[in-house]
Amino acid sequence: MITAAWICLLSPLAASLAITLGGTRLSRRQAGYAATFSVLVSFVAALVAFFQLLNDAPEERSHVSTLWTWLSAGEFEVGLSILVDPLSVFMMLVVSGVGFLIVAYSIGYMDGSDEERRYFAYMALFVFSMLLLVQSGDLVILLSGWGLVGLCSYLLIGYNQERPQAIAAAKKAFIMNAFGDATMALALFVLIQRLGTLEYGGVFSQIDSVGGDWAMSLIALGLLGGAVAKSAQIPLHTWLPDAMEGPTPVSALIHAATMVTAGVYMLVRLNPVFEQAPGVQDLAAGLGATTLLVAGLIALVQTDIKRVIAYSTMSQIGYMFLGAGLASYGNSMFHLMTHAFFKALLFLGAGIVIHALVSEQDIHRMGGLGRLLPKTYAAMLIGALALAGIPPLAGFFSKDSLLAAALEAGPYGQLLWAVGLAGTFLTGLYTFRMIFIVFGGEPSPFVREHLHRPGHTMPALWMAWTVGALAVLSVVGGWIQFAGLWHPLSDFIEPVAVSGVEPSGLQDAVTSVLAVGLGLTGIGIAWWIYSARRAVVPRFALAQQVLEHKFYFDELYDAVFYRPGVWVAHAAMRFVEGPLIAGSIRGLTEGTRLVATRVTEAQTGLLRTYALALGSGAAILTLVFLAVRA
Amino acid sequence: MKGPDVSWYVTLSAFLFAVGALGVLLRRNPLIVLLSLEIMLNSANLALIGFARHLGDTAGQVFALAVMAVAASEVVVGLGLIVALNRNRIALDVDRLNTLRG
Amino acid sequence: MNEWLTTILILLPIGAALIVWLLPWSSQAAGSLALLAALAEVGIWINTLTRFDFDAAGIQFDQQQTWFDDLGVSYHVGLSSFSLWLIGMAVVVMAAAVAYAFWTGRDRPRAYFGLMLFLTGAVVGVFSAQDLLLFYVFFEAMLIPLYVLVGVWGGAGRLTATIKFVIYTMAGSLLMLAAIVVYGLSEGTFDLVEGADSDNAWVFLGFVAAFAVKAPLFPLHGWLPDAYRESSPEVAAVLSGVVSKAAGYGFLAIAIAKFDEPARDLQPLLLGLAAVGLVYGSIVAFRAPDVRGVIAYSSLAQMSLITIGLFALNDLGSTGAVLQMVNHGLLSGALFLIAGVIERRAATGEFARLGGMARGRPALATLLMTTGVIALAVPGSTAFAGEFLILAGAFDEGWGWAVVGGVAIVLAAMYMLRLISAVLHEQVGTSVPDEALDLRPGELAVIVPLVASLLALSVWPAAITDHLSF
Amino acid sequence: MGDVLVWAVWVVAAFGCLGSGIAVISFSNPFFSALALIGNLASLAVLYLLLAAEFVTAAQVLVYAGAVMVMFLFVIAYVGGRVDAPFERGPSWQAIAAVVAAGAILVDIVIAIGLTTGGRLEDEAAVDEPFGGPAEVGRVFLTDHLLAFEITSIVLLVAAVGGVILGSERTRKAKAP
Amino acid sequence: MTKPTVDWFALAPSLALLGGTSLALLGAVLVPVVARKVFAAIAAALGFVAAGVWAGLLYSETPSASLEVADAITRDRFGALAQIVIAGAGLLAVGISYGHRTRAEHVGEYYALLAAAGAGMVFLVQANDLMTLFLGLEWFSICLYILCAIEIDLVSSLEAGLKYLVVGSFGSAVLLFGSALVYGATGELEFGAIARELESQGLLNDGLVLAGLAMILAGLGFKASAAPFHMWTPDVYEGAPTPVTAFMSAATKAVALVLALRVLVTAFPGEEELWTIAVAVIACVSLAVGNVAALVQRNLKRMLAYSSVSHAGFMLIAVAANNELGGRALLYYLIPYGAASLGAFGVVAARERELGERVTLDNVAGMGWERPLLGVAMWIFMLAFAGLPLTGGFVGKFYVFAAAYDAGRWWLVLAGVIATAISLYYYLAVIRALYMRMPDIQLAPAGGSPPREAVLQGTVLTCMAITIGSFFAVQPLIDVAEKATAQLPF
Repeated sequence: MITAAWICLLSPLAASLAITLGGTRLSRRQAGYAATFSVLVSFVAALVAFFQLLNDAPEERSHVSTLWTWLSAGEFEVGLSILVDPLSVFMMLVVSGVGFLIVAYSIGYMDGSDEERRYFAYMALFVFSMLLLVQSGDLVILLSGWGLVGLCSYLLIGYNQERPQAIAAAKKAFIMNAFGDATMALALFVLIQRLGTLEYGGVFSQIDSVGGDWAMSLIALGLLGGAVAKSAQIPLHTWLPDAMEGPTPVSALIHAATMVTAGVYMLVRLNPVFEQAPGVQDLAAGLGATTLLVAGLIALVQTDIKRVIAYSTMSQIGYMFLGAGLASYGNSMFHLMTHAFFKALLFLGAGIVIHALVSEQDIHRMGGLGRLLPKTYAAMLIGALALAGIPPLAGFFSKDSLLAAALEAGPYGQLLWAVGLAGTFLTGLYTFRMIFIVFGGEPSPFVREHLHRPGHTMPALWMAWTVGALAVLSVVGGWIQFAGLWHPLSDFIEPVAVSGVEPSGLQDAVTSVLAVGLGLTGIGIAWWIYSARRAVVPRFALAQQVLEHKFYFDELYDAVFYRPGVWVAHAAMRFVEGPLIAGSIRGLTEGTRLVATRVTEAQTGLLRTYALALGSGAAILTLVFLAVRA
Repeated sequence: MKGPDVSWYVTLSAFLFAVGALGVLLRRNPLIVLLSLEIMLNSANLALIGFARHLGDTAGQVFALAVMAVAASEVVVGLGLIVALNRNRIALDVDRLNTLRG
Repeated sequence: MNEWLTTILILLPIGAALIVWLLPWSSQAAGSLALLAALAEVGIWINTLTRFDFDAAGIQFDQQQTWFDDLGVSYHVGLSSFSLWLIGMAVVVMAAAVAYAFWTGRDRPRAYFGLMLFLTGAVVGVFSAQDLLLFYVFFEAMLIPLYVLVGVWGGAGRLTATIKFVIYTMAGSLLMLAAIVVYGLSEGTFDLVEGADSDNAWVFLGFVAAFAVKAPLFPLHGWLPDAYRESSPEVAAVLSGVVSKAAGYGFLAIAIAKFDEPARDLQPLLLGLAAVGLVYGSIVAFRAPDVRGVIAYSSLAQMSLITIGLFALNDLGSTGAVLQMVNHGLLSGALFLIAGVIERRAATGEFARLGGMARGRPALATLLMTTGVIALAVPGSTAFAGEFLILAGAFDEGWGWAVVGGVAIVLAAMYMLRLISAVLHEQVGTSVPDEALDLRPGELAVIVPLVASLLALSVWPAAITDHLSF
Repeated sequence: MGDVLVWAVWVVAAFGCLGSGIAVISFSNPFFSALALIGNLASLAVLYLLLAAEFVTAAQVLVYAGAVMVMFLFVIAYVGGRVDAPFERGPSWQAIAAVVAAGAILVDIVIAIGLTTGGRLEDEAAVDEPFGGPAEVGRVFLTDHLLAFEITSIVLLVAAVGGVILGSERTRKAKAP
Repeated sequence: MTKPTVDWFALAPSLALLGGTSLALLGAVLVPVVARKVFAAIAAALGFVAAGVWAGLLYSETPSASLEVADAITRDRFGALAQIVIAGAGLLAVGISYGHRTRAEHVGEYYALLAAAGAGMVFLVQANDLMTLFLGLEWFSICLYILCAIEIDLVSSLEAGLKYLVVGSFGSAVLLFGSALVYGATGELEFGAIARELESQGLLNDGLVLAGLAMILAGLGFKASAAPFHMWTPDVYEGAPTPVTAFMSAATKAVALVLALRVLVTAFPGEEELWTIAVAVIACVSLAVGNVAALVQRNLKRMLAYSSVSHAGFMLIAVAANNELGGRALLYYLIPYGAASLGAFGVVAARERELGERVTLDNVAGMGWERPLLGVAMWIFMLAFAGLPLTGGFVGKFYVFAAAYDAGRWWLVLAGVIATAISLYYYLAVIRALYMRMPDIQLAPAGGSPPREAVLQGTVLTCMAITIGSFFAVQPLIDVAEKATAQLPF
């Protein structure tokens, strides 16, 4: 099991290194195969580990393996260790499974790009980093994986190196995540100071001895900061829509299925820590709820197909945060998994559309694609329905149980429950707005002109079968768990994270009915406006403007952080570095030179002056001697 | 025969010393500067001889004699220099000997 | 044999320098000989590493020979665990620098390579001297070749740069000399091993002055931008990578080790200066208009961070600082050499005229990207490990220091990414000719080992942190 | 009575040497200055006599006022007396400073004399007849200060060599470097 | 009437040099013009060698100090060691002089005067009474006046000679008057006796003694070219023939400082409080003035002159320390300083002969690459002046600082440190000119390098060897200096 876990972890790294070092000796397509194969190996290894884990008794399903001491200082030690337990195995499966499909899809999607090797090396590296994140047995290793996925995200968003927008988006993503990394690091410092260790076992067993609510809240807040940044929750969410500059499979893998959900994973993984700081947990849930609402609203006005999906990702992760914050861990993880399926599906489907329209992403230039790309339409439809939570698709099961748990969690939970329900309405609305605009109606002139139908070529097949697989998963993926009746997943995770809320059957039922109803309402309105075109799109100037400016977050950060930062930097250059640092030495030398000139002016060349100096020197010396002594 | 005591002599020598110094510091003709230096050395001699008498110690007088010889040597060298300067048609003005400066 | 190892480490490059200077070698021969000597030095260091007993405390391979006994000064050299690591970093970077110069070609090769080798010897001497006066001798002996290396082989503004550099450094180190005199005479010996703890804050400040200039710490970094910009890339690499570490070493081995009480009393001052320098350097690096400027100011920030670690005065901090010194040495070396590579191709380091160099130059892109992201301490890298320990140590002394460090981490990401993008990405710069080639084998052979060392350390930073004792 | 005579001689000689000294530095013609210096040296000789330094007096008159000054006069005649006046350009800062400095030296020494411990300068040692005579001076010169005597001769020799070199013929035209 | 016993052995170094003088003078008259230069140079060199050897013997044969020749001189190791330094400086000066284009008819006299000056210095460091002090001072001074002016065709040489003569005589007069006052107060000329009288008669606050001490200090300060008595130095150093300057910078300074230390500690130990501070202040002023003024010099000789003022300051710090460590520091300092000084002027002389004009920072541009030996040597000398390691100059400064701190004067250490920092600017400017600037035009005469001056290069090489060697061989040198200072009554 340990071996399998290590193989799972290291296989993509090996592929990444091999592709990097191989350089041109590997053909482009070979690079793709190598990456895909390595992720497949990971998936198989994860499966092996999963089954081996099942052999253990539930309470013994936790194994730590340390390769070597990674870092040490005095008493403090960090082992390069992995932890194999239900939660990590579950995440390994999701990451390597979905990862495998998306990487495989990339073989088709990226075909013809002249830097495929770089792409696949990055992708493999990303899978490794993500696995490191989920498998780590120590907070420092977790943070390392955390940082490395951020790095890969940066590299892949900026994959189109020549596009300034891509590079800017990449930098933005990295820096906002670096901020999250920093707050996490601070939390870790508190832990080191209080507990002297960062190994999960050690931390969890001593967490109640941290001492002081203040310290505990600080720890939890710091960690939450990392999670919020990574999962693009308000207020650190602005990087995610921009990140859509990356190739579509990247958006699917990193910015939908895996990396952005790492925050949820962490909330669950570190639940013993967060439970010591209930206020912070509530904050997490609240942030999740806010995000799901705000993102849903913004998604209503987006015109870029990928950005619509990106905002829906934010919104869905908001659900997960809501769940994890309310201690409904099993449901959170469940939604994480189903979301990985259907969101990957949506992205990949969108990828086919974009591919077919030669990189066009504006939905208003699309239209009528349903007839031209029927299979893609079907797949997208499955994804959209799953996203909107329509039974019996995956989203229905996970989202509803999650909301039901909220209803159980006291007044605060009920408030969030209401928000979540509102979100389902929005979800239906914006998702089907997109679907109807893109696929419905007659083909637009643009489409007619630019569409190039993917033939039955090798690349197209790679894209097709992976999307198909995901479509299937989006349908059946939710069936492994159904409300209170059937919950093997929650049970499996139970040894790691005991859910704090168990909704009753009634609550489940009420929630389901309302959620599905609201979802359908949303879809209906969307149909009414965008497909049947019975009503014009309602216009509220102010709201429109606010939404199109994404609630002015970018402008706010620009005004609060970036501009003052640049100003400070300019000021430092202009007022400190120039006059003070360089100027002081210049002033000093010039001053000395001036004195020197004066001194040498006294050297008149006249011997009378010299004798005078001698004479007065002697006179003064004598005078002083006499004065001192007598 | 009791004349003025040694402090008178030394005071006088101090005056002479100051006069000599003034000469060196004021005059621009190197010849007069040399003459002033002679005055300074002689003032020291006066002090030495005065102290020799005061102490009843011949050493002071001997010192004075040696100083005379030294003064003569300096004069020789100084006059030699002045002659050399004159030969090079350099004005005998110490204030114009200022090519070396700064 | 063992007791000679340290001396051999010092004298081998100096002897080689003399041979290069005195015999009439051809340009090729001088370069190869120097490279050979530099590599032999690395070999001897590895040999030393294998013989070093990390479990034993104190100084090893030490050798003592009276120099003048009336004041108790002796030639006393030996290795502590951290000096061993710093020497390792130094000889590797020096070898890379020599190799780079050999590959690039330098005028007056005999003088040049001789000076580089001499510098190597002096640096090793600094890291191994166990007598204060001897330490000072080596400390200053570093300056002599550097002065010429910058002044003769540097860029257009080299003369001003050297003057600033030398005057600044000497002003600091002369205060140290005064401090050494006071310490030595009041202790009756100049030996670092025998000398007792002192509680004289002025003497402590004398040492601090020298190291604060050398590191440099804010606001004593006036020499830094010019010196780093005007020297040839490999000399800049050595300057920021190796020579600045003499300051860190000095803080650790002298200022902190021998002045316990003053160090504690003045800890806020040092931490404060370092914190200001950290943020200030990062901010200015973010606005610097050229490649070298960014690296230079990031060097200021990094040395400040290392100082924070050292003056956390605890195990976490000092371990992290030593690790980070090694990291930064390799990083700075690699970055400056890459800067040199870029400047060779584009004839400029200004961002405004660079860009788009990644396309078609995968080796350059990969190496710059790798080094850059390690330099910004992406979690999982060895630089992260170092910074993490440093800030964890600083946190113990007050949470504020660590918060400043956290801010600096974000800033570091900003300026490094700016550097990477400005060189590699976006539109092809006006100064970047299409025919500019990717890295040549020679350049690869120089830079790859440095980057490989960094990656190896990232896999196992405990190689250093586990083998340290203070 | 003897005291008065001695005092009178002293005062005359003192004023003579001071006055001639001032004359030396005041004459604008070096020729007159040199002549004034002879007067100065002569007055000093008188004072030396009062101080029982017969041999020194003789040397002063013969060697100094005689030989040395003659040499001076020869040189002045040779180079031609260039006329300059001490204050011809009005009081410059140099002149003022010179007066101040010289005055300060004078004041210093006068103060110093005033500060001598316990009026010791008043009691004069008793001296016997040979004091200051050639025999006594010669004895001391050849015993206690033998080396001084030898060195004096060396100094004179060196000066002679210098005179030869500096006074020698010019070989080529002088040029400024 | 007792005749004094003459300790010929103690006088041997001076006599050896006087022998050299006589030989050279004879050569000036008897040897044909072609061989005169060689002959005279060898005579002077032999004189210096013999003096050095005798001084060495004197050192080893003088286990304890004694007064000789009617107490006129001291026979001790302190003096003997200083004699060795002076003899060495003289020998090197002969080496630098050899290639100098002196007028043929005076070359014999030139070397004779050099040896005679050396003899005076060698004698002076043994002086033990005020009379020998004054006479010895005049002995070598008059020789140097003539040597400075020996290029009687050059205005600058004559100007230098006259300035040196007038200001020097003025200084001598001050010294003499001071001596007279001290003599008058104590009734003694001999140093030890003066100290005894001061003690026994309670004259420590006597006005005459104080004024006399001040004037003697001023006179000695003049010879050591300490500020504010230094103003003749740059002009004379610049105007005098370079080999003479070289000799003066090394030897005169050595004599003046050694003598100052001897006079102050043997004759005025009771006034210690007074003169240590005075010397310390003079040292600081010298450091300040010398270093600051040197900053703006373009002419190399002039710059080195100012630098010698600042070095006088450093050595006066050692004197001001008034302890054995200070004595040791002074004696040690003289060795690398003298070597570097002679060597630096030697290099200047070489360049001067090559170009036929004054050497400035501008016309040495690129010289380091054209003339590797001279360039490297100059580099080393500058480092030694600046007190950087791998040259004895560093150890010298270190000792000086140690002595000052040992005497409880930490502020002198600080002053020295600041001065050193300033001095770097101009010392490094020389290296910068030699190596980092390229000449705009080819200054060196066409047709390749000038005739090799083996003697000069050998001399410079020797100076370099001493400068570097003294860094490594500190122990033996310090041992010697320690034994020498032990014989001074601290």
